[in-house]
Formats: sequence, structure tokens, C-alpha cells
Amino acid sequence: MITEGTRMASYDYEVAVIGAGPGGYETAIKAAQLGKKTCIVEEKSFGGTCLNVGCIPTKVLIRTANLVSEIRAASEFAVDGVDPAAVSVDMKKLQQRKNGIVKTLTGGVQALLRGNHVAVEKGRAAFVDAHTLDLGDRTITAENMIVATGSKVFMPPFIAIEGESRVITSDEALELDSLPERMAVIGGGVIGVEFAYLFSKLGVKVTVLELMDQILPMVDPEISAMARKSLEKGGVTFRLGAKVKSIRDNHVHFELGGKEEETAADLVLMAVGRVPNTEGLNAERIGLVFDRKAIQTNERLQTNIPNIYAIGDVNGKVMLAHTASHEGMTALTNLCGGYAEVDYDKIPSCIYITPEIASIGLTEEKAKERAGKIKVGRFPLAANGKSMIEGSTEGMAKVILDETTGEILGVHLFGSHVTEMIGEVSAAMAAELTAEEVIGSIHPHPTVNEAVGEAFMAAWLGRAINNV
Amino acid sequence: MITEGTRMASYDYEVAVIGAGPGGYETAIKAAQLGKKTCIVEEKSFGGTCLNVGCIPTKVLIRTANLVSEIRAASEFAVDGVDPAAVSVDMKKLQQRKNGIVKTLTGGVQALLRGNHVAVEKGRAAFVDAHTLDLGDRTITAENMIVATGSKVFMPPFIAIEGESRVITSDEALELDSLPERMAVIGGGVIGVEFAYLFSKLGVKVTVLELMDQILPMVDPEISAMARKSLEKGGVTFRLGAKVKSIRDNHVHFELGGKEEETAADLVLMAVGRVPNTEGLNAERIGLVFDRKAIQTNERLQTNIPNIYAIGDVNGKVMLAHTASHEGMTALTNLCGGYAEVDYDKIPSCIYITPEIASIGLTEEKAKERAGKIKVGRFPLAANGKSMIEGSTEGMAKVILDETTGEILGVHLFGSHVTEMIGEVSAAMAAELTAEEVIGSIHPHPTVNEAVGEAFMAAWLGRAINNV
Amino acid sequence: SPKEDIQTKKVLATPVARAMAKDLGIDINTVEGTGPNGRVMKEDIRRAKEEHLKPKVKEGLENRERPK
Ligand SMILES: Cc1cc2nc3c(=O)[nH]c(=O)nc-3n(C[C@H](O)[C@H](O)[C@H](O)COP(=O)(O)OP(=O)(O)OC[C@H]3O[C@@H](n4cnc5c(N)ncnc54)[C@H](O)[C@@H]3O)c2cc1C
Ligand SMILES: Cc1cc2nc3c(=O)[nH]c(=O)nc-3n(C[C@H](O)[C@H](O)[C@H](O)COP(=O)(O)OP(=O)(O)OC[C@H]3O[C@@H](n4cnc5c(N)ncnc54)[C@H](O)[C@@H]3O)c2cc1C
Repeated sequence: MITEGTRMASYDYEVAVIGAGPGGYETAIKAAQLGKKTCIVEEKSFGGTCLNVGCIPTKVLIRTANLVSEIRAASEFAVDGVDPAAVSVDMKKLQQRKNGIVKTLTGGVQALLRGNHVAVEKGRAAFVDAHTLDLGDRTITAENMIVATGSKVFMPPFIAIEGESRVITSDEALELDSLPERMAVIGGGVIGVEFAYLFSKLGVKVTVLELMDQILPMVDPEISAMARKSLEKGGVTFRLGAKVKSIRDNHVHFELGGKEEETAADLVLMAVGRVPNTEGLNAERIGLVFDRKAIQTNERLQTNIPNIYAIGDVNGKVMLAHTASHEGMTALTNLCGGYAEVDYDKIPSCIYITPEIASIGLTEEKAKERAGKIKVGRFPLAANGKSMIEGSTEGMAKVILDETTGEILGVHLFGSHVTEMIGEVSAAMAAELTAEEVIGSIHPHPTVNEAVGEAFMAAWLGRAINNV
Repeated sequence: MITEGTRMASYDYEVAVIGAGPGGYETAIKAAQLGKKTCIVEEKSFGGTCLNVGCIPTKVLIRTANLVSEIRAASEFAVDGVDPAAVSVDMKKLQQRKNGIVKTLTGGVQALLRGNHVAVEKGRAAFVDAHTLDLGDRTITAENMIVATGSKVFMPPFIAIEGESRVITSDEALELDSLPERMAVIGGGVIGVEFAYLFSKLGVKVTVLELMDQILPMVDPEISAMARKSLEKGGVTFRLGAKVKSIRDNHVHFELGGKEEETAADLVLMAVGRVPNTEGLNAERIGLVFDRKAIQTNERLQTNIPNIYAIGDVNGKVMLAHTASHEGMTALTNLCGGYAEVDYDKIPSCIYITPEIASIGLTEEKAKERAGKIKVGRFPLAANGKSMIEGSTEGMAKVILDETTGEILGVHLFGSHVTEMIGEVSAAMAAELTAEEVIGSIHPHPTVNEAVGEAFMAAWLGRAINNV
Repeated sequence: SPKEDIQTKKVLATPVARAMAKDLGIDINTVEGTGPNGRVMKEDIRRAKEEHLKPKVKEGLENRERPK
């Protein structure tokens, strides 16, 4: 019989993590903290999509766009001495700020890896077998593998790009140091909507073309409709149900309700989605099973090859940075002999337009399907003191509960600070709290957060306190 | 035997609430929602201190002060076209904005009372006996009474005010439509510190005189020291350990370390505290027991006279708006035959300076005293991506746990948005979650809220992920 | 055995698990918890309900311990 010790000794590492995005780097650090001999393989930039061309850089640009709005509205708050028309953004300087923050954070990731004694293996990994990776000039072996190779932009082959059109992806959109006059965004998901918001605030005339009849499909339709109206007020044009056919000579051609239409655009942002990235990984060849482009796993994040786990965007489940990290922690628990599953109905999702959106769990419709009898409560921010103070009374808190048990099935928030507030609901859902506990806890005054407590009352007790 | 029905019929109301502050009005609405025949007595303005001269108006002014800071820092965020020196606040216009919001909210309270069928009895209530109130021109009777008469500013008799000095309280500070050059704030509690922050941001040279050697005594000293340094950087002068003796001819005279000192001030804000308000209530005469100036209650909010409850500032326990409402709900549960107590260690407390402070539970020192063995974790916001993006890396999250069980004993936050984030900890503490559950729940990325999860890891597991 | 401990002590359970047990008429004290510190979770009640319906099937409950 091979003992644990001897089996171990035959590999270079106990855990090899492939890809240093938020999934990979946090998992590698945690593995090392748990005492595992760990390495991480990265071919490009530490921090992956998230730090380099995703979460962080988008929010740096949005931060400035928000500030511009705030400044333009200064006189509503009794602030004098600002000429709204004179306010503008220095895109080159903004790029510098963004690059500076990205550099600090990616540098931080490397320091964290070192500080936690994770071996850093630079290079592109390709599987040789279930325990061996080819890094080009060398091979390494590991008892367990965690694939965290992320995703890349999906360029739809069915949209023809012809003539003189400037078509970019989110990667390039983050690098712009000058702005177009008119922009078309293809895709009304989170990425498309965040960019539409950003560029419209920076003064670009933005048109969003979305195939479905709703933007932001993961959000409850009631909230996403509010968000759409809010963006429209801010100057964004939405064409829902638009099937884009081609991009030709600075025009996007699409079909809508049986008619051919077109919209002019100096710049077209392709944001129809992302696909799992397994390029050059040789994953099929060692027998890993795929689900379309994604490496297939069970809820424990294990692939069909038991010592190989796949976390983050590459498994194609929920493409969010915190999902990637959470999946990594779950994979580690399982890899260490424990048992853990990810409950995909308990993952918060945030959209950084203003007002912000934060959402967790099921939409009203899905909840009805799943639970049968539900209770729904709403609290409009127009009835919330703090929102009034902030001058941000658009939006609401919507809570969906199981009618019998008070179990929290979904919470959808649209308002100021809500991305910072959804953690409450996330913790409550993870710990299986019911509406009673949330109602019984104290939300401080004056906060937008009070609206969450009120929406829970509206749902569970049938009435809020501060709303008739 | 008297049946419930007949006993009831002999009173005008089942519940009479005295005072329409946040404690009184929310409790009256809830009582009515529970089916109780309810009235509320108010002699002055609906919404009490909170809406008229407390939480709401202070935060309206602070909103504008924050905006001014943001605008002045615009160039750091690549925003052009703003002359920081030209930015100023139109105090008259700001007063109008504030008065408008107060009016909307106080009008809202009256609409809510009507909408919930609470009888509104205008007038000043004085107890005749345990079931009868004299309202001047009439008397009303009620089975149960809930006293929610709030508090008023404490003017310390030991500070002599002489000569030509302008001494004001928070009430007048909220009405200022022009600004002094130099201001002295006596008292470094929440109210004093919020005003010091506000006026210094508006360009006033502010000196805070505090008797103790720490400001903000309810906050963990580590955090309050950080806040003090931050305010000092913003131009506020603190004189700790200063015993104010007199205010004379625009100078505040105080003793510090055995020496007599003075500071010049065109305006002096007296903010040494508030006292429970029972003026004209005739409470002693019907035999209600007092604890100094406060009406004494047990944890169920019941006074020594069983059908009389006292909630909010008037019972002198924790003078916060959400405490008042929460005590009201607790009193109602008890009054309706249930059993409920307030756990005063689970009340969040927020301070609206920038960065914000939010705090719940025990300080490190108190936790050590109480629990014996504790675990403490910190996460600096300098290591948090969202804080970097916002340009607000000052501050940290500090978590204090019971070493054995992981029970949450105290959480102290200093950073952007933290007043909106403490709800998570409040819910977790109310539901008696441990560190394990908070760590196991997902904090979305990128948020400041992630720092809370990290601080819990630092405390419970000894190490955060994103901080060495 | 842990089972006996569970039956003699006040059972640790999440609020959702308690509400579900009540709704389904399951005695929560007889359900083995797989959550942190042996806490009874919603999933445990759901499984207990299934076991109740099909009393023979009891697949590897004891392996479902959560590691630290
Ligand atoms: C514009 C945009 C905005 C976004 N905003 C948010 C947001 O606000 N919040 C949020 O939660 N999510 C957001 N996301 C999604 C988020 O960025 C991803 O979900 C997250 O980065 C996925 O993490 P990951 O670790 O799975 O993969 P990635 O971050 O994609 O990292 C994968 C890494 O693996 C490396 N790699 C790949 N193949 C190999 C190989 N063979 N060998 C070695 N290294 C390899 C890559 O170089 C890369 O560094 C956004 C995405 C985009 C594009
Ligand atoms: C400047 C300032 C800022 C503050 N900021 C905050 C904050 O940000 N967050 C927070 O939580 N708290 C804050 N507070 C504290 C908060 O305002 C109080 O804790 C809260 O208002 C207490 O509510 P209450 O219902 O007990 O009493 P009050 O709000 O004081 O209301 C009492 C009411 O009773 C009425 N009344 C009194 N006697 C009688 C009588 N005999 N007959 C009829 N009516 C009567 C009064 O007219 C009044 O309307 C602040 C306070 C101040 C002064």
C-alpha cells in the first residue's frame, strides 16, 4: 500500500493552480495557508481578467464618471462656483490613474503569493496527464490540479464586420484615451450596460442593441426595467429585441420586429458575452469532459478526473470574480477531504451604474416556479430618508420569500450604496436566516440599508412601517 | 370577572404613545398594524429630534460638505474644469434644501400615521394617573402608555457663560445661514465630532475640546484614534483632556494638564450631551421611578408601573433613533403578551464623517473583560481594491470574536459606505451567527464590504487572503 | 454516539431548517445536522423528508461532514 507520504513525495506540488485571476490567486493563497505545498501557473498578468481588464479598471473609469455627474449636479446641493458645462474628463490622465491602480493591485497579488509561500511558475500550462503540466521549457507535477484559466471575449461569428468599422471589445474600451461621438454597444448584459452608462456619462451618445426584450437578465425584470428607464433618462438609447446582422462602414445593421434598421456609430463595443478559456490547455486530450466551451464540474467543482478541479469563469457557471474565489475555497475543502458544494442561488451580483444594482437569488418568476407560494415585498427609495438626503430617490428594495417558511429566495436592490449592502442578504441566505431574523435585526438610521429591513417587513408582514 | 372586552371599552385607546419622534411614531404605526386602537400625542413637530433637529438635518448638511470635498479633489480623478478655490456653499440655499427635506419627511410621518389609522392627538401630555393623560383642554385614557418624549440638549451648569459670547446648541447650529471664522466645539462625542467635521469642511477653523483623552467613546479606541487623525488632517484641532471652565468674550477658557488655556471662537457649540426629556409630563407625581433624569425601565422597556413603557432617549439607555424604534417594537411585543428584551450590545452606531464610522458591540478592551479570551482581526482598507478606486484608503475593518465559539463580540469599521455595511454584522449578531458563517458567505467584488469578510478571516483563521 | 448527543441537547439548526421542519411535521431533534458545528440545515430536513418517504435509502450521510 502506498502511504500518503510516499504518494505525496512523488509530485513537485500538492496543489497546482493554473491561472492567477481572482479565482486562482486566492485559491493558491488559501491552499498554502492550509499547509499545502502549492504553486500557481500564470502566463500573462497576475490578477487575471478581474484586475487587468475587468472589475477593477471598469470601476476606476466609472468612479470618475460618477464624480462628473455629482459635480454637474452640485447646485442642487447648494454648492456654488462650478460651471457644469466646463466640467470634462482628461481621458489620458484617467488612463494613468487606472493603470496606476491596476499596477498596485497586480503587484499586491504577487507580494501576497510570495508572502504566503506560493511558488510562482511563469508560463503557459498544457496538460500532459492528470498530474503533469508542460510549461514550455519544463514540466511540473502535482497531486491536485485546480484549473482557473478564466474566460475571454466572445466574438459572435454570425455578426459580419465589413468595411471601415471600428469594433472593439471591453479590453480595448478600457484603454480609450479619446472618446467617440456615437457608440453602439452590442449586448445588454452587465458588461454592456456598465460601459453604456460609463460612456454616456462621459458625453458619448450611446445606443445599446439587445436581442432579448430585457436588459440585465439575471436581475428581476421589475428592477432591470427601472434601471433601463434610469439609463434612458441619462441619455442612453435602448433597442430591445434587436438582432444585429452586420457592422458596416460605421453603421450597425439589425433586424427589429421584422424590419431592417441601422444605427450610426463611430465605435462599436461588442459585449455579447464571454466564453471559457481553455486555449492551449490540452484539456480535451487528457480526457476532461466539456460542456460546450466550459470544463464541466459537479457542484463540488470536481471535473470528471477526480484530482482535477475547475473554478471560475472556465467552468462556465457564474462568471463573477467572487464566484471564482468562492468556488476555489469550495474546491479546496473537497480536495482536503471535506465536503462542500456551491449554492448558485446564493451568489450576489452587482452592477455599477448609478444608482447601483445588487441582486441575489431568484427573480420573482423563478421563485414562483421553484417554491410555489411566495411573498413579495417592495420598498421604494422615495420613502427612504437617506436616499432623499443623497438626492437619489430612484430605485427600490424588492424581497422575495417562501410563503410558508419565510426563507429568503431573492433580493433585488436598486439604489445608492446597494453593492455594499447586499452582503447582509448574502450572509443571511448563507446562514439560512428567515425574514423574521432580518426584521428582528437593527438597521441603523439614517441609511439606505433601512429600506432592506422595510422591504422584508412589506414581504413577510404585509406592511412596511415607513410606507403606506 | 371583567372580560377583556369590557375592560377595554372603559379606555379611549388600547395604546397611547406620547411623543412622535422616531421611537413614538414607528411604535404607534406598528401598534395600529397589530390591530390595537392607538393614538399618538405630540406637542410640537412630527418626527421629533431625529427629523427636525437631529439625524436628518445634520446629514443633509454633511451631504453638501462631502460633495464640496469631492469636487475639490476632482483633479485627482482626472476631472478637469473645476477650480477648487472657487467652490463654495450657499448657506441660505443649503438651509432651503434642508428645510425642504425635513418638511417632506415630517409630512410623510403624518400621512403614515393617518394611513395606518393612528389617532393623532395634538398637545402636551401630562400624566393624571397610569391610564389618563391631560392634554390641556381635554383628557384621554388608554390601557397602555408608551412614553417616547425623547431628550433635549444638556447645558452644563458648571461652564460659566459670560460677556459677549455666542454659544449655541446643535439646534441652532443646524439653522446657521452664515459661517463663523473660528468655532469651538465643546464635547467630542458623536454630535460634536459630526459638527466639527461639517464646519471644517465648510471652511471654518474648528477646535474641539474634550474632557476625556479620546473622542467618540463608544467606538473602539483604535478606530477613534484613526478618525481623530483623519479629522486633524482635514484641519480640525483637538484638545483632549480639556476641562472647560468658562466662555467669556469669544474665548473658551479651559484647564489642560494643570495649566489654564484659552481658545478664541466667534461661535461656541455646546455638545456635551443630551438629557432625557420629561418636562411637564408629571411622571414623578404618578410614581414613575427615575434613574437620574431618565425614566427607568427593565430590558423589556417596562417601567415600574406595569402598563407604562418608556422607549427611546427618555429612558436614557442608548440615544439613537433606531434604538428608539427597536425599543418600541420590543415594548409592543411585551405589551401584546409576548416576551422580548433589547440586547444593547447588538445596536449599530454610525458616525457620518468621511470616511464614515460604523460600530457594533464591544470594544476590544470591553470584550476582553467580558469574554476572557478573544480573537481580534484587522483588515486595512489600503489593501481593498474598491477603496483604492474610490480614493479612500484610510481606515480599516476590525473584528472581535470570542476565541472559543467564534461569537461576534464587536465590529468596528472606518471607511467609505460603512454605515450601509454594518447591517450585515447587525443581522449576523442578532441571529447569533459565528465567524464561520460570515466567512462562508460571499461578499461581492469589488466592494469595501469585502474588507469585512477579510477581517473576519484575519480574526478567526489568523490570516486574511488579501493581506499578509 | 453523536446521534444520542443530538437527541439529548437542544438541537442547533438554522431558522429555515426549523421553519421547514415545522411545516413538514418533522421532529428536528431526530435529524442529523451537516452544517457548521453539526447545525441542522435546510438540506438535512429536505433529505430527512425524502428518507421518511423512502425509509430504506440512506446514502452516506456520515461522509457529509464539513471540514474546518
Ligand atoms: C469588463 C469586465 C468587467 C467585469 N466586472 C466585474 C465585476 O464588477 N464584478 C465581478 O465579480 N466580476 C466582474 N467581471 C468578471 C470577472 O472579471 C471574472 O469573473 C473573473 O476575472 C474570473 O476569474 P477567474 O479567476 O476565473 O479567471 P480570470 O480572471 O480570467 O483569470 C484567468 C487567468 O488565467 C491565465 N491563464 C489562462 N490560461 C492559462 C494557461 N494555460 N496557463 C497559464 N495561465 C493561464 C490568464 O492569463 C488569466 O490571468 C468583469 C469582467 C469583465 C470583462
Ligand atoms: C444633532 C443630532 C444628530 C443626531 N444624529 C443621529 C443619527 O445620525 N443617527 C441616530 O440614530 N440618532 C441620531 N441622533 C439621536 C436621535 O435624534 C434620537 O436618538 C432620537 O430622535 C430619539 O427618538 P425619540 O423618539 O426617543 O425622541 P425624540 O426624537 O426626541 O422625540 C420626542 C418627541 O416627543 C415630543 N414630546 C416630548 N414631551 C412631550 C409631551 N409631554 N407631550 C407630547 N409630546 C411630547 C417632542 O416634541 C418630540 O417630538 C441625533 C441627535 C442630534 C441632536
